[in-house]
Amino acid sequence: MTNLTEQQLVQAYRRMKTIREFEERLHIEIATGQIAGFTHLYAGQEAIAVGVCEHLSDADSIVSTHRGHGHCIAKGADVLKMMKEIWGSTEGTCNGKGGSMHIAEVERGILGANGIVGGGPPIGVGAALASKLKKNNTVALSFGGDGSSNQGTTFEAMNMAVCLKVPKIFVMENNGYSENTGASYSSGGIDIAARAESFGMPVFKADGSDFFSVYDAANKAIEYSRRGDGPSVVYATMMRYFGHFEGDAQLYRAKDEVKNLRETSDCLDNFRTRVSDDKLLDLAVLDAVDDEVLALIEQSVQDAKVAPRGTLADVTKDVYINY
Amino acid sequence: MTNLTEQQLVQAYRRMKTIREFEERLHIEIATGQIAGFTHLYAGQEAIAVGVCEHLSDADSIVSTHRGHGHCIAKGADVLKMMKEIWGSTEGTCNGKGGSMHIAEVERGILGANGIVGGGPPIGVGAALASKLKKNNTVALSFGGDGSSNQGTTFEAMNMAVCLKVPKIFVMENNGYSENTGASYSSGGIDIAARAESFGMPVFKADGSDFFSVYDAANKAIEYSRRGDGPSVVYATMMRYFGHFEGDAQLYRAKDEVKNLRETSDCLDNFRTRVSDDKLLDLAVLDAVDDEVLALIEQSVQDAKVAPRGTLADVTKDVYINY
Amino acid sequence: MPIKTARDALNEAMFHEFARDPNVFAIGEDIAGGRGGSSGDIGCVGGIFGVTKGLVAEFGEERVIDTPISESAIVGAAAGAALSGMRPVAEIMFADFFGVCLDQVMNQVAKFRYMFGGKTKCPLVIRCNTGAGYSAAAQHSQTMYQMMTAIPGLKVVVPSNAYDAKGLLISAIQDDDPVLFFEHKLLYQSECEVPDEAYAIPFGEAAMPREGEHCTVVAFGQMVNVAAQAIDSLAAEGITCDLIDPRTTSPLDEETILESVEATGRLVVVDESPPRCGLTADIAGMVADKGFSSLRAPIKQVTAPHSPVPFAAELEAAYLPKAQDVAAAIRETLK
Amino acid sequence: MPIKTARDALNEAMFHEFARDPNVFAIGEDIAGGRGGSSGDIGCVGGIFGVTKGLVAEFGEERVIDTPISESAIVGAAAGAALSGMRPVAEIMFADFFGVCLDQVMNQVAKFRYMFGGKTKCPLVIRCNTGAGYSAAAQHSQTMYQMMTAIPGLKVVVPSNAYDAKGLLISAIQDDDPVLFFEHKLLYQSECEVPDEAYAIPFGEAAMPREGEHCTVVAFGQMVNVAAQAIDSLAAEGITCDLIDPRTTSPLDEETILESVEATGRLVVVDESPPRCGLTADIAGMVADKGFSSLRAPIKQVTAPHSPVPFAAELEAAYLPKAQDVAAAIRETLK
Ligand SMILES: Cc1ncc(C[n+]2csc(CCOP(=O)(O)OP(=O)(O)O)c2C)c(N)n1
Ligand SMILES: Cc1ncc(C[n+]2csc(CCOP(=O)(O)OP(=O)(O)O)c2C)c(N)n1
Ligand SMILES: [Mg+2]
Ligand SMILES: [Mg+2]
Repeated sequence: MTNLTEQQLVQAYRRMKTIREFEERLHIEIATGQIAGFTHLYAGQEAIAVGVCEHLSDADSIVSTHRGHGHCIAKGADVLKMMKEIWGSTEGTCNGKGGSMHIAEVERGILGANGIVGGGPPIGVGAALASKLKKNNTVALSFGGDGSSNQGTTFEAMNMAVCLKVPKIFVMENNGYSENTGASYSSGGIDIAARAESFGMPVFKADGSDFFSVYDAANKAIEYSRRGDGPSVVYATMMRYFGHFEGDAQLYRAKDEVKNLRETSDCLDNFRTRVSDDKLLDLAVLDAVDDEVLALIEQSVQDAKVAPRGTLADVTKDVYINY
Repeated sequence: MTNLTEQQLVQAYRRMKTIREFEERLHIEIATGQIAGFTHLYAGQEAIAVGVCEHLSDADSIVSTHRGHGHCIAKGADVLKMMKEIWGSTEGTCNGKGGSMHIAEVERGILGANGIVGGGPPIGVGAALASKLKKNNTVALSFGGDGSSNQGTTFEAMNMAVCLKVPKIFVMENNGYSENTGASYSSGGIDIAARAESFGMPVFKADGSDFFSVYDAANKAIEYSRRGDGPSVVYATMMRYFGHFEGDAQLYRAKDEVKNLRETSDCLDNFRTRVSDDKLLDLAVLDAVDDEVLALIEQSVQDAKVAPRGTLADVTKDVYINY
Repeated sequence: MPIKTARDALNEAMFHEFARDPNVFAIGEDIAGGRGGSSGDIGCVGGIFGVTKGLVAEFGEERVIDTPISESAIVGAAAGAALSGMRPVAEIMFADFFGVCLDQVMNQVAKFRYMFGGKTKCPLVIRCNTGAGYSAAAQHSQTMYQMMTAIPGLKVVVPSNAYDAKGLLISAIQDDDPVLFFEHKLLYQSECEVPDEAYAIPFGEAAMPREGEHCTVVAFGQMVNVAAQAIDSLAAEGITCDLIDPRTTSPLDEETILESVEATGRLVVVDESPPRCGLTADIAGMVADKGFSSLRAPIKQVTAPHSPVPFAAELEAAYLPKAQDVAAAIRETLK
Repeated sequence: MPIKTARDALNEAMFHEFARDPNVFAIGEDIAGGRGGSSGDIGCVGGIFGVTKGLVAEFGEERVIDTPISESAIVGAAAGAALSGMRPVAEIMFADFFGVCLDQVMNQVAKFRYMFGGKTKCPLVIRCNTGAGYSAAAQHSQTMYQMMTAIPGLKVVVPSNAYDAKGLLISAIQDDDPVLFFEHKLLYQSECEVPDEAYAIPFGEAAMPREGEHCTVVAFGQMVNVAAQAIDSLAAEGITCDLIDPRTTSPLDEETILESVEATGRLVVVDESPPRCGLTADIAGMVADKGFSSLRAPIKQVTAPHSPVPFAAELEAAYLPKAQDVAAAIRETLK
């Protein structure tokens, strides 16, 4: 039923769990007022980021969104540095310059979270174009939400990718909302995956609460693009567990929406059920992973709290390479 | 076979012929070096502008493109003033401030030619939104070429029109080229009408060399939007007779492309054949129109050549209403 | 007079103008909020800083229009509606997002009247939040109003307090030219006395929240408050200053600035934008020409550095001009 | 040395860099031309002003990439490729079209390195034509480089002659930071001596095409030639001037300007952008601070008016700063 090795399964679970705990902990820490800025939590949608990124190596690239923690962790970003970045330390991923919305590890193929909705897809086309020109068999992905599918830049990127026939995968994450507005309203009730299809790209749909569903869809899309057939699309649906950003009162959501999601559509639960039903893994292995992840997150927060902060001299550093 | 009155048929022919002669004459005049700037001629595509605009009153609006003469004349713009504008006179449509790419008569529902590819569709959504809010039963149209269908703003406008359910008609004119690039290349060989369809809008297709075909398609689209069902699309194909702009060497076109078009797909010829075959009009009536149009164009050029030009004092006028 | 936050003052201005003129409507992302949501609670947001709160309940869904994330289409929709006789108030959530809709602002809205030979008008307002101070990082903290001031055809408003915010927004909505209205993130919570009734503050007339004799200080938006703090701190040293808040950067009240410099002979200009091609240079350059003969010292500009806005709170604080920077610049001019 | 047009000089620069570095590629609308056309003549255009002519024949279709009309995707594609180790040279046909792709330029390209903590680079060039003089009207005649100079993270190049154009474009392509390269429409046909071989002109080093004693004139791009004409015309009156062509507006060679003003005591700044928040104010403001003690007269700015660019040839000519305007400003400083 699945051709994933045990090691791969454990890694997938570990990454989903790491994202989950990273976000759950941030939710708590942010409430204490220690973390500045806008933080958009990904919890709930972990299966999408991980289901997609498990197909990638460091040589492949992703471009993420404002809701980027999940994508970055799934692509292998350094969690300790990420936490420090979010706390604003000079030891963070971006030396405290970027924060939650701009986590990037370019040498690991993470071309940045992105605070501009629709900012990422054109950049992903460029990374894919580099793959094509270098003929190095890599692919590039960009993530985007239902909301971002209304931004003109997303369409331009899709058409450009088709025109230039680059190995680009558009991951469309429909989580039902763009900020406080329902996805169905924003698109006049019309299926947003159809937009991608209208450019002639194959669209592979997945249940975003099910790692295996996403993994399979992503496999097809990435294989299609990697073998040189041009861009493709992964379309996955799953709602977020938290507000649009931390501080969002979520009055646009029905009272029990998240409670129900957590009970019936949790990707970690689904994963555990599946691997146990299909006897793919011993659940005790995953319990051990849970402990390790919790310890890692605890450490990351302890480290971040005491990590050094920048000073005036740092402000004007790294605007240019030379000037 | 057609429910157009004789008077309507003559008016349609007159407008197509006026556009044609306006453009043919400009082609000659521009070659003499008297006219400054970039001029994009519409000749060949007349049936599209006229077939669409014959359904409109002054209270309906259009937003045009860089290739705007045809749309403006079809919507009833003052031809004498247009010619003066293109010559740069203060008696021109825009007092010499706009030129060919910015002809506008807002009180007649002409919200401007537009030098920015994709600039018009969002503006058309706004005009349609005004129709909806005022409940005055008017509609708004924007024209756009195959090239403009790749600009993000066009997609945003389509989605916004669907979301707000405004009486907006998108007229997509596929003339096979955006500047020196073939339409099939720019869209990766994929049907550009499908894009509009993917937003859930009905698309009515037409042969852009046949007034009656366009008239019928536009009728359906405009009726659909006017009765409150939301935005719709007219998709018409027909190539231009001249270069992208006057001065274009057209090396991207096969040698006989235009010659063949003129011989086999001319909208004026097609119109004459149809009205004569179907006994809708006496061709002598159209011959008389031809004479009138030629006289009008001749007059417009003579007037334009001697019309007054602006001075320094005009430069800073009309930037603001008050400042 | 009642004390109100600028958020409430702006909200009142919207209510006044919506009630006065049925052609006024608002359009933007989440300016009502909740459409298509599972709770059905439409109007639950009122814009991310609450400026349009309550409008939809009072004036109905047709006049308070939530949109997809499509800034070009938002501005375009406002533009087309304005050409068609309406008076839209569009909201672009963050000033930084002019990046995705500059064409509509710069090449369309700003130029219609001119390109069309003065035969039309485009009366719209685009509101947005501006500036740093929220650790919102490089893509959500820019000022942008300096770039917009460079564009002929636009009027640009940068209020520094709740009272002005209300009166200037009312003027903006009543103005027949396109107006960009920049609300600083730190402005929303700032409070002062604000009348309940409607009032209009004319464009191109500076305010002078401090008067003094030693130096003229011109500051924009949030920096007016920083400069005021600096000036107040200098009283102990016997230094007093004129503080000029232009309120609108386009049109600009040159006269008030020049008159003040004529009296003080010294000028410090303060803005939180980076230094290049900004408003501080704009004012300095203007005075170095028209007020040259009055000048008794170098004109000092206090700005952010030539760098994007950093995320970390410590770095952002270091990035922003502070009262001590302004005080130091004033002292410099008196050396 | 051979005489060449700037168009040819720029074309040579492209050929040199394409040959030198296989990671260099070009992307834009019709930079080859003819793709998808019925003649099959690919490469028939070479950019609307011919700067990329012949590249596709020499270096192949993979390295000379025509695109749909999608400026955001063009800049985005260049950006992503640059982050991935390539050296793209993108063409945005007219500078005015930064309106439809400003986000990618301002919020992405300019800020990557900073936002990512200095751990990456984005070596790309965006070429575009700029300026008025073609009766191309309000949406195809803007300068835009003043607005781009305001954006930290970008380097901005504004060549005034064929020799500089070549050397600066070579530097731009070799630079590790993002560079915007503005080619004036009237520059393309202008001629001077240009070596056949490759050479690089460093950024941030002004040229001084005229030297004199009475006044310092700083001018940008095409206006360097207008200013030179003005200065030459004043020789008859016994007036001589330093003429400074900064060549790059970011970085800016402040030193050369300040040294000159120290000697002359007078400054005129010339640019064809409108007056507000532009480069003339930028230079004037800088000198009114750092060069204040040298100044013996008001600093004069010669600019276009605060208006869009009009279409009609007569109006456009009236709009643009002319040699006599510059001469008048110089005389003013000597009163
Ligand atoms: C150009 C732009 N417009 C608006 C915003 C403000 N904004 C940030 S996230 C967001 C909603 C995005 O929705 P979606 O793409 O569905 O992603 P999600 O938040 O659901 O993950 C909005 C409107 C922005 N950051 N950029
Ligand atoms: C944003 C923008 N990009 C590029 C151009 C340059 N340009 C003018 S017309 C044109 C081609 C337009 O093609 P299409 O939409 O098919 O219209 P057509 O010219 O065929 O009528 C281009 C690229 C422009 N004016 N605006
Ligand atoms: Mg979403
Ligand atoms: Mg076309």
